[in-house]
Order: sequence, then C-alpha cells, then structure tokens
Amino acid sequence: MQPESAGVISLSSLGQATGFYHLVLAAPQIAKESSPGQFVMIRCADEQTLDPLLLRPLNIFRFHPAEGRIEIIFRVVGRGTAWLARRKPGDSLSLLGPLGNGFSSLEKYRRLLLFAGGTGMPALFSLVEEERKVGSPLGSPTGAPRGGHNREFTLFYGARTKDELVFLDLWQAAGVTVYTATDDGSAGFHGTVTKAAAGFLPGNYDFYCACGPRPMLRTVQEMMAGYGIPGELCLEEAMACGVGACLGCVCETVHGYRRVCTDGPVFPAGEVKFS
Amino acid sequence: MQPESAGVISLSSLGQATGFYHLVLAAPQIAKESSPGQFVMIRCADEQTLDPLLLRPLNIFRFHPAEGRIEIIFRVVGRGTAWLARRKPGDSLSLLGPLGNGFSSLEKYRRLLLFAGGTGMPALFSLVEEERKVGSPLGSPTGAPRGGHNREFTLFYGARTKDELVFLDLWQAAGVTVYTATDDGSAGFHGTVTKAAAGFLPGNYDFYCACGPRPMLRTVQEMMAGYGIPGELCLEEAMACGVGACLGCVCETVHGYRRVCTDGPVFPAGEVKFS
Amino acid sequence: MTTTPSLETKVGRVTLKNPVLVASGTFGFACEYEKLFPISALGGVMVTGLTLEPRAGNPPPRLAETPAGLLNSIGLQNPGVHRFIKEELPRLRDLGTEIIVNISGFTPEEYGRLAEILDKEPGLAALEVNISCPNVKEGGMTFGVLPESAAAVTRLVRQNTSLPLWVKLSPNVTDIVAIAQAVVDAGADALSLINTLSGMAIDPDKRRPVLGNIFGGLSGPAVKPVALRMIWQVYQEVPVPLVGMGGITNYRDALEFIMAGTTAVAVGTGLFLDPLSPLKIIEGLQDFLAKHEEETITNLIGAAHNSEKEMRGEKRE
Amino acid sequence: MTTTPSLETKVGRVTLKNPVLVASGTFGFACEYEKLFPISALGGVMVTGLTLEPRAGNPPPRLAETPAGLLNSIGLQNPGVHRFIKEELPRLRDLGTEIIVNISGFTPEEYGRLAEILDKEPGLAALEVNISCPNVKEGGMTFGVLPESAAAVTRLVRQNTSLPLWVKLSPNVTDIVAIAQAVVDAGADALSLINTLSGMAIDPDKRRPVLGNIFGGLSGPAVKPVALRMIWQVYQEVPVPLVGMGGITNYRDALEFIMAGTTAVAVGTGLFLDPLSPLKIIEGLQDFLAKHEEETITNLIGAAHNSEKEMRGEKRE
Ligand SMILES: Cc1cc2nc3c(=O)[nH]c(=O)nc-3n(C[C@H](O)[C@H](O)[C@H](O)COP(=O)(O)OP(=O)(O)OC[C@H]3O[C@@H](n4cnc5c(N)ncnc54)[C@H](O)[C@@H]3O)c2cc1C
Ligand SMILES: Cc1cc2nc3c(=O)[nH]c(=O)nc-3n(C[C@H](O)[C@H](O)[C@H](O)COP(=O)(O)OP(=O)(O)OC[C@H]3O[C@@H](n4cnc5c(N)ncnc54)[C@H](O)[C@@H]3O)c2cc1C
Ligand SMILES: Cc1cc2nc3c(=O)[nH]c(=O)nc-3n(C[C@H](O)[C@H](O)[C@H](O)COP(=O)(O)O)c2cc1C
Ligand SMILES: Cc1cc2nc3c(=O)[nH]c(=O)nc-3n(C[C@H](O)[C@H](O)[C@H](O)COP(=O)(O)O)c2cc1C
Ligand code: FES
Ligand code: FES
Repeated sequence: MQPESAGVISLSSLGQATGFYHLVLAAPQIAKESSPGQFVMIRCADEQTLDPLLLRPLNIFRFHPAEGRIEIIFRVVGRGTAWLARRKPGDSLSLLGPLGNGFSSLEKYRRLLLFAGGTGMPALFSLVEEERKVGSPLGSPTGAPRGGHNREFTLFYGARTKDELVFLDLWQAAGVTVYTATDDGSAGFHGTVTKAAAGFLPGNYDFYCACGPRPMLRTVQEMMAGYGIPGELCLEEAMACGVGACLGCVCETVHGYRRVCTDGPVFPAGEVKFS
Repeated sequence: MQPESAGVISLSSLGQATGFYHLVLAAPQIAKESSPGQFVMIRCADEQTLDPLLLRPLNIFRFHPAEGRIEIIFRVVGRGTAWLARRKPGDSLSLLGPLGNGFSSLEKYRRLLLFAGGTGMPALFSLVEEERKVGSPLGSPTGAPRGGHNREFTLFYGARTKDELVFLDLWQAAGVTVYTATDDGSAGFHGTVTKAAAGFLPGNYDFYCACGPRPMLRTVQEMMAGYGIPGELCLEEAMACGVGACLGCVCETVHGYRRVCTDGPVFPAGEVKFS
Repeated sequence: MTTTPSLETKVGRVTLKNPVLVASGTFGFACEYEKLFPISALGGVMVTGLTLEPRAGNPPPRLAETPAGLLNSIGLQNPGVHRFIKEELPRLRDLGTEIIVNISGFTPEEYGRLAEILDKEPGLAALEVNISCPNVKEGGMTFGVLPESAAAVTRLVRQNTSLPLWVKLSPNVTDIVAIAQAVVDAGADALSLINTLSGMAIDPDKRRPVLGNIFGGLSGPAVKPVALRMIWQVYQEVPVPLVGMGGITNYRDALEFIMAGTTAVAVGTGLFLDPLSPLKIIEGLQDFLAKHEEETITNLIGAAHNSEKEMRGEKRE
Repeated sequence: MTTTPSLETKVGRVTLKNPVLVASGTFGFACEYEKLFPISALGGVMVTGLTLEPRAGNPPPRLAETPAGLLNSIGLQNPGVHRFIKEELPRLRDLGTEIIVNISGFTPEEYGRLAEILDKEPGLAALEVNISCPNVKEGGMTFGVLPESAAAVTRLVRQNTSLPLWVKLSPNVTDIVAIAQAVVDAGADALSLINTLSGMAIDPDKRRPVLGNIFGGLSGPAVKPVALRMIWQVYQEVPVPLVGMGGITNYRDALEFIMAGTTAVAVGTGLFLDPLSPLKIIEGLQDFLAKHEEETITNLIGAAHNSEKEMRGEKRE
C-alpha cells in the first residue's frame, strides 16, 4: 500500500447510456501487490482544487503484475467520477493502494456462487481471474479455464438494463457460467439477481461471494443463510482515509463496528449486520 | 453585458518561462459590445467544482466584432489561470462580459503616451487597435496606421524580462513608437518603465493611459502630475460579482470608494488615491 | 399528476411566487442584475444593507477567496436610508417581485428609526433586520450574539413598524436557538439565517491579513453545513417561518435548506459563480417537484425531520 | 546565510523537531500511516481521542463530504485508555516523535481520572484535552462552550497530572477569547484550536440527514478562515503557545496559521487528500525559510500581527 502516480493507458466508455467506463492504468507497484477484492483510492480532481476534497474508492477489476497495469470499471454518479471520465491517455492520476482486505482463499471450495450487482462486478472478476491465472503465464482468461484448480463458478449478474451488463465475454472466457438479470427485463431474468438465483438454489454450492448494492447484499445474505451456504460480502461505505485511521467507514457487524476500508471491504457474510 | 458560453479557438503559450498565454475565443455577443479597456470574467474551474469559487477578471486584448472573436493575454499566477492554461481548442468556457467602463474617447488628443506593465499591456492595445481600426475594413493593424485620425502613440512597455515583452510586432504594426524596459535589463532600458520614460518627458504629450501593477501606476501618476499631463489609469482589484453589486472591488478615489468593476477599471488619473 | 407543481410559498404574511430570493449585499439594489435577467422571475429581492446615515464602508481589499468560500469586509457601504428611498426604491417597486429591505444600526434606536422611516413607504414586503452589526454602545460585540441585545433591537423595530419582520441571525454564537427564541418572543415574524461566519485570511508572502479590515464574513458553499445545522436546530424549537441562506449554488442545495426547514431560500455568493443561478434553481425545483409528483414545494418544508421522527418511532399516521 | 534554517519550535515545555503535527482522530494510533512514511519525520502525533471506557462510536454513515470540507460523526470510537496503554502506547513510544494524547470525558471527573492514569505513563509529551465533548451532567452542551465548564475540566486535569496540558477549544462559541482565557487561568500550558465546527448535510433524494448521527463536525479547508480568525483573536489576548489546525493542506496554509500566531500546526483532513502532505509541508516550510533567509521558523510566529501594529503606528523599534 502506497501513494502511486499512475498513468492513464486507456479510458473507454462502455456505452454512453450506461455511464460505465473502463480505465486501464500503469501502476506497477499497486499491480504487484494487489489481491482480489482490494481497491484503490483515486484523487478525482485537478491538483490545485480542494473540491471535491476526498479520494474516490474504486475496486480493482483486473491487475496484471507482469505488465504493471491495473484495470477499473466505474460508473459516473457524481462529480468525482465525472471528472475521472474526462481523463485522457497520458494523463497521470494520484492513487493510493492497494487497500483493504480482499476475498479469502477459495482453496477449500469447489463449487462457487457469485452475485454481482452493477459496479459490484469488478471485485468478483478479480477473484475469478486470479483463480484462473494459476498455471497461465499471461493470465488473460482466453478460451477455457487454464487454472491449476478445477473450481466451478456460477455468476448471477444483475444490472438495471442490458447495456450495463459489461464484459460478459471475459466472464465466459474465464469459464464461468453466467446468468444475467435486469431490472427492466432487457436481458436475462426480468428482476433482481436474487430472484433470478432463487430458481437454482440451493444447488450444490460450497461458498458464495457477493458484491453490489446494499439491498442486494442483504437479500443475498438472508437467502444464502436460509440454505446454510457460507460466503463473503464485499461492502461499500463512504470513506475518508482509506487506511483505517479515521474510523469513518464502519459498518455494523456481529463484532461491533468494523472498518470497511481495512477490516473489509470483504467480510464473512454471517458477520455483517444490515440495519 | 451577459453570460456567454465561449468556445476556445486557440490557446498558445507565449514562452514557457513567462507563464504568459494567448487565448482566442469565439464570443460573438461580447465581441460586438466591447470597447477598449473593458474586461471579461471567466469561470476558471471545472463545472462541478466549487473551488476556486470566483470568476477571474481578464482584460480584453483584442475584439473582432465581425469575426465574433475576442483575444486575451493572461499570465499563470495561481490555480485559476493554471486551469485556464490547460484548456484545449474546442473547449467551452463560461464568460461574463464585456464588463467595466473602458478608456474615454481620445478625440481631443493628438499625442498620446502609454504605459504598460506586464499583463497591463492588453488593455492598452485594445485602445490603440480600436483607434487604428477606423477606416480599415478588417481592422487588423498590418503595415502602417490606416486609421482616419493621425493620432501619435508612444508606448513605454515594461516587464520583468525580455520574453515577457509580448506582441511587440503588433504594436509596431499599429504604428506605435515602442520603448521597452525590463527589470533584469535583458531588453530595452534596465529598470522600470517610469524611469525609462523620464528621459523623454515632458515631451509634447496631450494625454496618457497606463495599465500595470499598482506601484507602477502610482509612480506614473505622480510623475505625470508633475508634468501637468492628464491621463487615465486602468486598475485591478480582487472582484466577486464584476457587475457593481457586491461593492467588494472598491478603490480609493477623491470621490470616496469607487467600484473598479463598474465605475472603472479605467479612472481619470487625478481621481485615484494610492494609500 | 397533470397540473404543474406550485412553487408558491408563504413566509408568514408574505406570499412569494417562488421560494428563491437573492441575499442582501450580494445583489446591490437590483439594477446591476437587471441587465442579465428578468428580476420579476425571482421570489424576492433582499436589498443591500441600509443604515440611517450613508456609510463609506471598510478600506480595501475587501474580498478574499477561500476554499469554496468568500470572505468579505464591505462594512455596510450604502447611501443611507433617505437616498435609498429617493433614488432606488421607486425603481425597485416596479420590478415585479417582493422587496425585502435589510436594515442595520449601531444603536437599538437607529434600528427603530430605520423601521419608522421605512414603515411609511409603500411597496415593501418585509424588513430584514440584520443584527450582525457591532453594537457600538456595548463595546463592539454584535447585537446578534446575545439574546438580550438581539431581543432589544427586535422589540424597538417591532414598535416602529407594522411591516413583517424577518430577523437575520448571526451564526457566530454558541446557542442559535436561544437567540432565535429571544427575537421571536420580541416580535419577529420570521428568521433569516445565516449571516456570514467571522473569518480571516493571511497572505504569507506579505505576512499580513489579506483584508484591509483584517476580519471578514465568510460566505459561500464552505459554510453550507453550518447553515443547515443551525436551521435544523431552530426549526425544531422555534415555530416561525425560516428563510435560509449560506452557500446555495444549485437546486439540490436549495432542497437541503427547504428539507431542513426553511420556507424560502436566498442565493448570495452563488450569484458570483453564475449570475443566472437563481433562475436555474427555480427551474430545478420545478423539475424536482414534477419528477417526484409533489404538488407544492411547501410539502417539502422540513421534510428531512420526518425521517428522524420515524427513526425515533414517532411515525406520522 | 549558510546554515540550514531551523524548524525547531517549542510549545511551552515541549520541544518539537518541527512544527508539523497530525491532528487527533485523523491519524488513528499511527500504525496505519506507518506503512506510508516514516512517522519520525513529524513534529508530533496527536493520537485519536481516548475515553475512560471503550466506546463504540456513532452509527454509520459517519462521513459526508461537503464543499471543500468533511463532516464526521465518529463519536469518539476508541478502545478506552487502558487498552490504549497496553496495546498502543508501547509502539507509539518508539516512533521517534512526540506523542500527544487526546482525552475526552463526559464528566469533569472522567477527565481528571484520565489525566491521573496517563500521568504515570512515560513517553508522553503532553495531554491534549478535548473539551468538545457533550457534558452529560449539564444536559449535553459541550464543556467547551462555556468558560466555567471549560475551566472546571482544565482544573481537574491540572490537579491530576504534571504533564503539559494543551486544551483543545471548540469553535462553536460566541467568544473564543473568553474560553481561552478561562482555561489558561485554570492551568492550560497551551491551546489547540480549532476542533470541528458543528454542521450537517441532507440528502435531498432520501429526504433525510446524510449522517446517522444527524450532526457532525466540519473540518477541512472550508473551515480555515474561521480557524485563523479565532487564532488571531486568542493570540492577541492570551499569552500561551497555540497549536493550530483546521483545513491545512499545504505549507502556505501552515504559514498562515503560524503568522496568525501558532507555534505549531496539525494536519487532519489534509491527510485524506494526500497522506504525504505533512512531509510536503515540512519541506515547504524549510524552503520558504531558506528563500527568505529566515534562520528559524519561530521568527514567523505571529508575524502577521506586526503589519497591524505598523498600520496602527505602533512600529517596533
Ligand atoms: C471499497 C469501494 C469500492 C468501490 N468500487 C467501485 C467500483 O469498482 N466502481 C464504481 O463505479 N464504484 C465503486 N465504488 C463507489 C464509488 O466510490 C463512488 O461511486 C464514488 O466515490 C462516487 O464519487 P462521485 O464524486 O462521482 O460522486 P459524489 O458526487 O461524491 O456522490 C454521488 C452519489 O454517490 C454516492 N457516493 C459518494 N461516495 C460514495 C462512496 N464512497 N461509496 C458509495 N457511494 C458513494 C453519494 O451518496 C451520492 O449519492 C466503490 C466504493 C467503495 C467504498
Ligand atoms: C479588471 C482586471 C483585469 C485583469 N486583466 C488581466 C489580464 O488581462 N491578464 C492577466 O494575466 N491578468 C489580469 N488580471 C489579473 C487576474 O485577474 C488575476 O491574475 C487572476 O484572477 C488570478 O487568478 P488565479 O486563480 O490564477 O490566482 P489566485 O490563486 O487567485 O491568486 C494568485 C495571486 O494572484 C492574486 N490575485 C487573485 N485574484 C486577483 C485579482 N482579481 N486581481 C489581482 N490579483 C489577484 C492573489 O492575491 C495571489 O497573489 C486582471 C484583473 C482585473 C481585476
Ligand atoms: C459581499 C457581501 C455583502 C453582504 N452584505 C450584507 C448586508 O449588507 N446585510 C446582510 O444582512 N447580509 C449581508 N451579506 C450576507 C449575505 O446576505 C448572506 O447572508 C451570506 O452571504 C450567506 O449566504 P451566501 O453563502 O449565499 O452568500 C453579505 C454577503 C456578501 C458576500
Ligand atoms: C475523522 C475525524 C476524527 C476526529 N476525531 C477527533 C478526536 O478524537 N479528538 C479531537 O480532539 N479532535 C478530533 N477531530 C478534530 C481534528 O483533530 C481537527 O481538530 C479538525 O479536524 C480540524 O482540522 P483539519 O481541518 O485539519 O481536519 C477529528 C476530525 C476528524 C476529521
Ligand atoms: S476510511 Fe478511514 S477508517 Fe476507513
Ligand atoms: S466586483 Fe462586485 S462591485 Fe465590483
């Protein structure tokens, strides 16, 4: 974890209507240290302006230690992300990372269920890609899974509309069985990911990982608890320091308030309390 | 006077070391209404940021009603001007203008003395160019003066160093006799414009106009008062509204506090009190 | 919903066509902005602070930009109430919007006298009593920082006019609710808040204060959280209409104030970022109401307090 | 000038290698930032506010970004003084910088007890007494807003320790000088100012306050003008060293505070923009001194007051 000045390698819109962007950065140190489920904080403002003040936390979608690159998917929701969407290749950004406590090792599990909602997708992809990387020299999941393990992943991926279901090809290339759901029914199941998943459950799953909006996580948590399947949730909370110092980003857990930025963002599902 | 969204036509550095830039804007309404000595206010910050908060006042260097363009020369001194220097052709800027009370008519005078210091030059050039435009269809001062009048201008132009003496060719093209002075002696007289001018005075001058830093204006005012030559001073003061409403930009005059933005920025030299 | 939502709002006896005013001291006597947009589109104009006698104001520099804020030390430069009545008021009456006259005095009697003089003038919607002036009798602390002096000023003004009284509170106090309660008890019909926070800036190169007057009043987006907190507190304890200001630059800011409890809002420093911002705010409020199928802006006044009541289990039936 | 300028400064009995500290509550117990830079480069560390018993803090959300500012409602989450001493203090002692322990209580006795406990611990440079806590006995108003309660707390702490006492003042008061004077009379060796301004934010879409606790403390660049004004006023009236904080993000901000009268400064919210900012500030101060041929930073303390004296004709001989 350190501050790193990162160069923008590419920035592309994933469809005007979606507000989603795909950002590729040269950040060798961060790329080297990253693990799935970690995030970076990016200063999304001109150097000399004091507004917006805080760095923006964004999950690491992919990290490539050999190439010294990381990739991010973000959606424009406010002025920070709008500023970020205006960057150009060659611009440099102030980053802090990698931050947080990512997903724990999947070693013990064979059949995994993933729940992704909107911009919660990137964190889960990093998990799968890292898994599939093992044994692959380049690490890009092209073609069938080449990982040393024969873990099976099933993804339930929800978004508001078809166009917001991004990088489905990468998921497929990683050998993940993907079920989609959209709020407007424009692709896959018409409804929430949890409703979409309900038909397939309990299935034969050992573990699950979920990342997405709070209401989704809460429903997933409830549902999976009902089936007795353990899992992990990747949370979001407004952040200031990102390193565990300010105690601003806490969420409620069975152990009391815990810091999303350092104790999380990934927590054992059973520990998180949604109030 | 109105808000106008202006397109950047070109922005060029006038020498890295100087921090001076030349900005050409498409601003048809402002170009149409401008008169010499007026200024615009430009929002020098991303649309969604609130810092820096205020618009930046900048003098109009040249205005071209027929082409719908205005030109500005500015120096990077802080974050607003630094932001402005990063604009690209095609960007659009929020302007308010033209503002202020420019130079009064020169009709009565034949031999004029001009004193420009640093970024005070643009305001004076607009005055000369407007004068020279009369009778010229395009209004660009190419070659000898083509104005209907045979007014004579002598300019004393001071800067910190040679490279900051910008657009001397335009002045010469406008048929102005130019004497330069630099603080470091790298061009022209080694010292201030006022000291440079002292050798030529009182001369046969009817009137003078001066624009530049406060200490320069004060010395010019004193010196010219000594010779009994009347003139006008173009002032700067921190501004908020730019339209005369907030009373924030006042300077001291023999008539009490007057607003630089609307009562000025050009004042009869005899009225200004430097404390 | 088929009818267009209504922006009309009532600050006590004063009906405003919409809740967006412009704040005293930032809009002059309206003539400057007349060239930029139709003033009649505004809910009202709070004119620059007037005193009994003309005042030259403070020495320049009078402005300092701060992070997302502005310090000013204008010092109440104004032509005095008499010239105002002669030279400005006739024009103001014809603007087609409500005119609220902001008054300041250096003794309670001056406030009273100003009220008496303005009471005779037709066409005023209300007096806004600026109690952030230094109390020269009591050694310079402003009237607005002690409940007793704030009430004394209000009482004297009340005795001298039947015009609606909006007392404008200073935020530079330990207990805003105590002051608010005191001036309401003394006859205020409504409260304006907040005036500027006392602040300063230093120029490290010159090694001296930026402002000629050393101290100035901080306004603009920087102070918005403080304004909202004070409005929230006063709304909970003091049952009069509130007019909110302090850092409003867009319709979402205006909504924050209204939901915190104000019946109307005023844009001050926001004008300097964008002189058309009051019009854009009016438009933004209109669109927000339409989008959320609210019939009237008055439904939103204090709306953010409901969630608190709900959290405390005091759900409204 | 050939020698490098000195940044050493003395807050009363406490010698700091340079005047740049980190503010309480923003730096945890230093372990988080240890990975990012050598803590020993700092003038000192003000550790997160401690209470007698462990505290869970306020419900989330605890943060809201505001224009150039930050609202927080952490609510003093901390492990309590005993666990601090056992688990954190040994490591802190070895950081190679001055450790200032920030303490908070809900009764004057709690403050006294904290002082008594910490007095026995070696390796502390000073206690910073945070009097911005709600006074539970007196109905929730914070100790820091009334001279009497502020003095009472200070006196009890003074009686229980011989450590240097820095009392940290709340800016949410009418008369900061009165509070400053009261705590100095009660035994404070130095004053820290300012703590956060009370504020709030509302989410207009959700129609409710952003913070779980409704109110929060405003920090960051937005509050800098208020901090400077209070420091200026206290410096003029109360003859003790001041430690300044409130919106410092770069060396020029630090210079503003020092020239307004502080002997040292602390960076809080500025860390969140750039965790290395304290180091950059130290460097910037060093360069400024060199450029202006000042031998020591202490020459600049209160320097901006000289211009005022000059303006008043009180030129120093
Ligand atoms: C650990 C973590 C990982 C994240 N990963 C991603 C990611 O991979 N891709 C992505 O698009 N987004 C991600 N987010 C959310 C992202 O941080 C916010 O969308 C961003 O900070 C908004 O900044 P803004 O200036 O554009 O919006 P603002 O103008 O600040 O706010 C716009 C809206 O977003 C909300 N918001 C602001 N900050 C946050 C925040 N920190 N978390 C959640 N909501 C916020 C506000 O309440 C407001 O409604 C992540 C957040 C966290 C905490
Ligand atoms: C009527 C008028 C016409 C002007 N015309 C020109 C011009 O043609 N070309 C040009 O380069 N500059 C001109 N200026 C000065 C220009 O406005 C400032 O340089 C600019 O506002 C600085 O903004 P900034 O954000 O870059 O600097 P800031 O970060 O705001 O400040 C940097 C430094 O500039 C000083 N400063 C800030 N605002 C002003 C101001 N309004 N006036 C004077 N000093 C200021 C500050 O005190 C500080 O020392 C003019 C100013 C006025 C009032
Ligand atoms: C330049 C300026 C002048 C002001 N003059 C007055 C005044 O004369 N009377 C008054 O009551 N308030 C005055 N104010 C305070 C504003 O009316 C308003 O209360 C304050 O600025 C907060 O709102 P804002 O952040 O939208 O500007 C002035 C503010 C500014 C910026
Ligand atoms: C997240 C956060 C937590 C804080 N916790 C404390 C605290 O425990 N004790 C205290 O005295 N001040 C606390 N403060 C106040 C800071 O120490 C500092 O006084 C204030 O933030 C102003 O400085 P700044 O603008 O540099 O942050 C806290 C501030 C923040 C932002
Ligand atoms: S953001 Fe500061 S502790 Fe998590
Ligand atoms: S800048 Fe407002 S009156 Fe001149």
